[in-house]
Amino acid sequence: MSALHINEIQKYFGALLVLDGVSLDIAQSEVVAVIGRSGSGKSTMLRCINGLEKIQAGSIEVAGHRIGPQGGDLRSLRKEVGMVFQSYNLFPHLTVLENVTLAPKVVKGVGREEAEAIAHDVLRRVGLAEKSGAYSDELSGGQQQRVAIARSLAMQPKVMLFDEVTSALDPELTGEVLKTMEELADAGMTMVLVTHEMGFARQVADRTVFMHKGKVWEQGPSEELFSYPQTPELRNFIAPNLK
Amino acid sequence: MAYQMNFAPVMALAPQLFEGAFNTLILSGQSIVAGIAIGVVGAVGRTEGPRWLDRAIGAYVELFRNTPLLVQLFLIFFGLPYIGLRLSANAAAIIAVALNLGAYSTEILRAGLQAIPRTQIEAGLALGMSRLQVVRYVVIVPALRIIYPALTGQLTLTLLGSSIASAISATELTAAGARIESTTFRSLETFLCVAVIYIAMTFTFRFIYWLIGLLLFRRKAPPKPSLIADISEISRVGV
Amino acid sequence: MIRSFGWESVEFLIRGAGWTLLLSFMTFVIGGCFALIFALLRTLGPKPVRLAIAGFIQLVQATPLLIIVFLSFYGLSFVGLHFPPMVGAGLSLAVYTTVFLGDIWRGCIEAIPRQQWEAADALALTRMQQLRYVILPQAFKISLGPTVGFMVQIVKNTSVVALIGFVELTRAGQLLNNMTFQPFHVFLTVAAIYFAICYPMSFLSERLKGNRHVRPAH
Amino acid sequence: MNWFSKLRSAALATTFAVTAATLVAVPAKAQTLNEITEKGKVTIGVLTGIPPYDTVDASGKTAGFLVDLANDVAKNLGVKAEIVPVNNASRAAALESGRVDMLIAHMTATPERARTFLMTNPYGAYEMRFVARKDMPLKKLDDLAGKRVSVPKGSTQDAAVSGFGIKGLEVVRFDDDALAMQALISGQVDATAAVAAVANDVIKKSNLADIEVKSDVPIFTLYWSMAVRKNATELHHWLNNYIYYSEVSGSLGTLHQKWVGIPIPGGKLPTF
Repeated sequence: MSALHINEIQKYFGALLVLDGVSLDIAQSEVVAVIGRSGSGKSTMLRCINGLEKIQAGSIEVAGHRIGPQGGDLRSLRKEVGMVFQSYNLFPHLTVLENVTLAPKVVKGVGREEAEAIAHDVLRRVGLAEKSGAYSDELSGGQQQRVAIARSLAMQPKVMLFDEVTSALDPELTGEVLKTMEELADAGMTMVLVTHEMGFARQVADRTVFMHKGKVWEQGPSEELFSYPQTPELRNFIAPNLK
Repeated sequence: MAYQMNFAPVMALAPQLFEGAFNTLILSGQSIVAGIAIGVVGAVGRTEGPRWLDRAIGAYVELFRNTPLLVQLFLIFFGLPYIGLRLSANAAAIIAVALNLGAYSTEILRAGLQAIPRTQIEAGLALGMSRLQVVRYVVIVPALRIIYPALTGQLTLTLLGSSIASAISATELTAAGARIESTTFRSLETFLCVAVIYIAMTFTFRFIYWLIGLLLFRRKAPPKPSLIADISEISRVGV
Repeated sequence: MIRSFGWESVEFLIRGAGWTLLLSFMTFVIGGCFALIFALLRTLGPKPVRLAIAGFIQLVQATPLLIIVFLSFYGLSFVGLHFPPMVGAGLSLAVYTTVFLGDIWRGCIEAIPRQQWEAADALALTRMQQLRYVILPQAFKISLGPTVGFMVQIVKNTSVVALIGFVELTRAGQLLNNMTFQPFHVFLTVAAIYFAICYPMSFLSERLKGNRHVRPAH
Repeated sequence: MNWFSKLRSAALATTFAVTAATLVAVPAKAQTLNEITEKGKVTIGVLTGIPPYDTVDASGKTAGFLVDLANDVAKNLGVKAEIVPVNNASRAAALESGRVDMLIAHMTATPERARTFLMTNPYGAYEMRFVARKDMPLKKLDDLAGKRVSVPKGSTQDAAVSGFGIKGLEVVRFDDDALAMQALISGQVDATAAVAAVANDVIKKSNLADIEVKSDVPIFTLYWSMAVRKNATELHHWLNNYIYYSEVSGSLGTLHQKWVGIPIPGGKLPTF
């Protein structure tokens, strides 16, 4: 059974077609990396999956919820689909602990003690157990991004979406975030990650999808895709990255 | 009983209203020129001048921003004669409104000067420009762009605030309205007409500010014509 | 009866200042409630509502306060609503407060980066929950400085209700001057009292601006 | 995180209170004697802030000729008086909008004003005089040529002085009588056209030795009327009757003497 099924979706920004009939099937516990040039539609696709962007045609089924051009039950969908952003988007007026416990308490109605127990657990998993009282402006970028991951994890999602989560980080800080993600992948989380980290995609993702001009241009098991790119566009794209 | 509007008696005296509107423009125009001049001197004095000057200008700014314009007007018009300085009503009104605007514009312009990053100035100096050239080519336009909404908002408030001058002089728009109201007793009609003229003047000015902004900043999207666009400037605006 | 400027006069003015404060407080509370509604509707409401509110704000902001107070105070009477002067004055000033404070608070809400809404959205918070737990607390902190700054404007601007027969500090000063004809003493004292009320607020407003943990979007 | 619900309930409570106040505050405008009697009170707009006609004590309470007169009107109507202070700028609106049932506010009945309101027979009068420095010669109106004269804005003094057609005379208008007088005292104008009783009171109380009321140029005596809304004819009749009776019974004169210190100027009050 697939955890995420994208069926022929189309997305316009005004008159501009940014997703042109994208289809994708992702299995339980599969880790899929999405690569491509900026403007290829990869981030937009990710945002469509949890309804931050509306689609104009096609459908998406994720964790048992369906979205179509008419929308869908986004509320219950998002309870089971976590998302991590490039710019972390921690809530600056809340402490780390409050950031992580907010959604479980408010959305799921979990009691304070239980929510905090969950929070401490996920914070330990991202290696930030000791930072629970800090505010986001007291943390490094890498730490903030790990808190953002913990914040999503606290909702115990079935699928996690990562939108270029290391792009805003200094190179020396990307490692800690990638390590956290790798641990998540090892633990069996279903993950879709839009990334520029080719090495990481190759090493951690089960499958890599190359998007170009709003379409899934080429896809396959990561190792194979990177070693034997079939289309000239993908070859052009990965060539400088391999140096 | 539904109230019967009757604009005819007011319309008969409409020329007085237009004369008043014209005088409002003259009064606020003079105050604006003087007030902005005070603001430029004040802002430069506060940022570039010695510490005592900064303090002195700061005191002036706080005194004028923390008391009502009407009281300032009374003090200047009725109070100053007691220390031998006698002013005509119009002169007192212009001075009071100008000093008030000067206090606010000092702070607005100062905020603009401080908002330009040091690096921009250093980059200009590094290119061999003189300090004056740096100000002329590097600082002014971006600084003005930042404070443009607050500054034009303040100018609008000045135009509207000049209505306070009706308490001592009888030549501007609100005063003309009060006179007509006193003669005809058609109060609602009179003040509705006065309001419409103020609104027309304000909107005309906003349009002019918008055009100037367009020319000055050569952008498709000039600063918002709203009175308060940039929240960091909000508390600097007032009368 | 007061004949010349003395201690009794100061007492008279301080009493007037008391009314100024009470009226300012009332104005702030009534205007603040409507301002919040305006700010929320203008950022989140349906388009016709947003446009209507924006239009109303533009109109009121283009009219001198004196005229606004006059039209709203007597306008209420014209449509058959009669209030005690205190309430009437408070409501008239509240019209002015609503449009300015509404605009300020809208600015504060809009200053919260769009990504904050998105992040909360992605966590499955409802629109109201996003507002309540994520957006408003941040907007509130940003708004503190400008709001206190605007309260200074309210205090100063209550002076226009002298027009509708309400004796607050400025009107008290005028009455006192009518009795004593010592304008320099009278209005200097009036100015000093205003300053004593307003300056601490201005100071606080500046202090509140550099608030921790919240940064407006650029 | 309780503040949100607190805020919501505060907003709700305010809305409720405002609505309630609206509902409570509705019945105010009375047109007929019956309506006034039923309401149990009459709302009267009274001009304040002009000594010696009225005074304000340290607590802000107003008393004076007009206030006493208003209370007497209410007493004769058999109801309670509610006094609403008004000024030159707000008195017409207060009556027109129904905030008050009548005005006792130093208003001269001009034909133009009478198109808007019903004006009663006069209940009092003032002598308008020029007030200036003692060393300024003022024997005839033409002595004012090229001078600056202050008047209360929109008052009958304003209309009169503007209407004299004196060459080069500049009329400077102020919000009220006191500010017009103030302008003379602080030297912004050469003369002011003032109510003689007011000017004399100011000169006496403030010891203004160098200022005097010029008596060689009598301007005129103007009479004050009360005003009611156009369709309140019954009330208008009643007030005329009241004014007639208080004049002949002497109570009006006594009241004037008590506050202003002189009899009502101009002798017998006219009727129209």
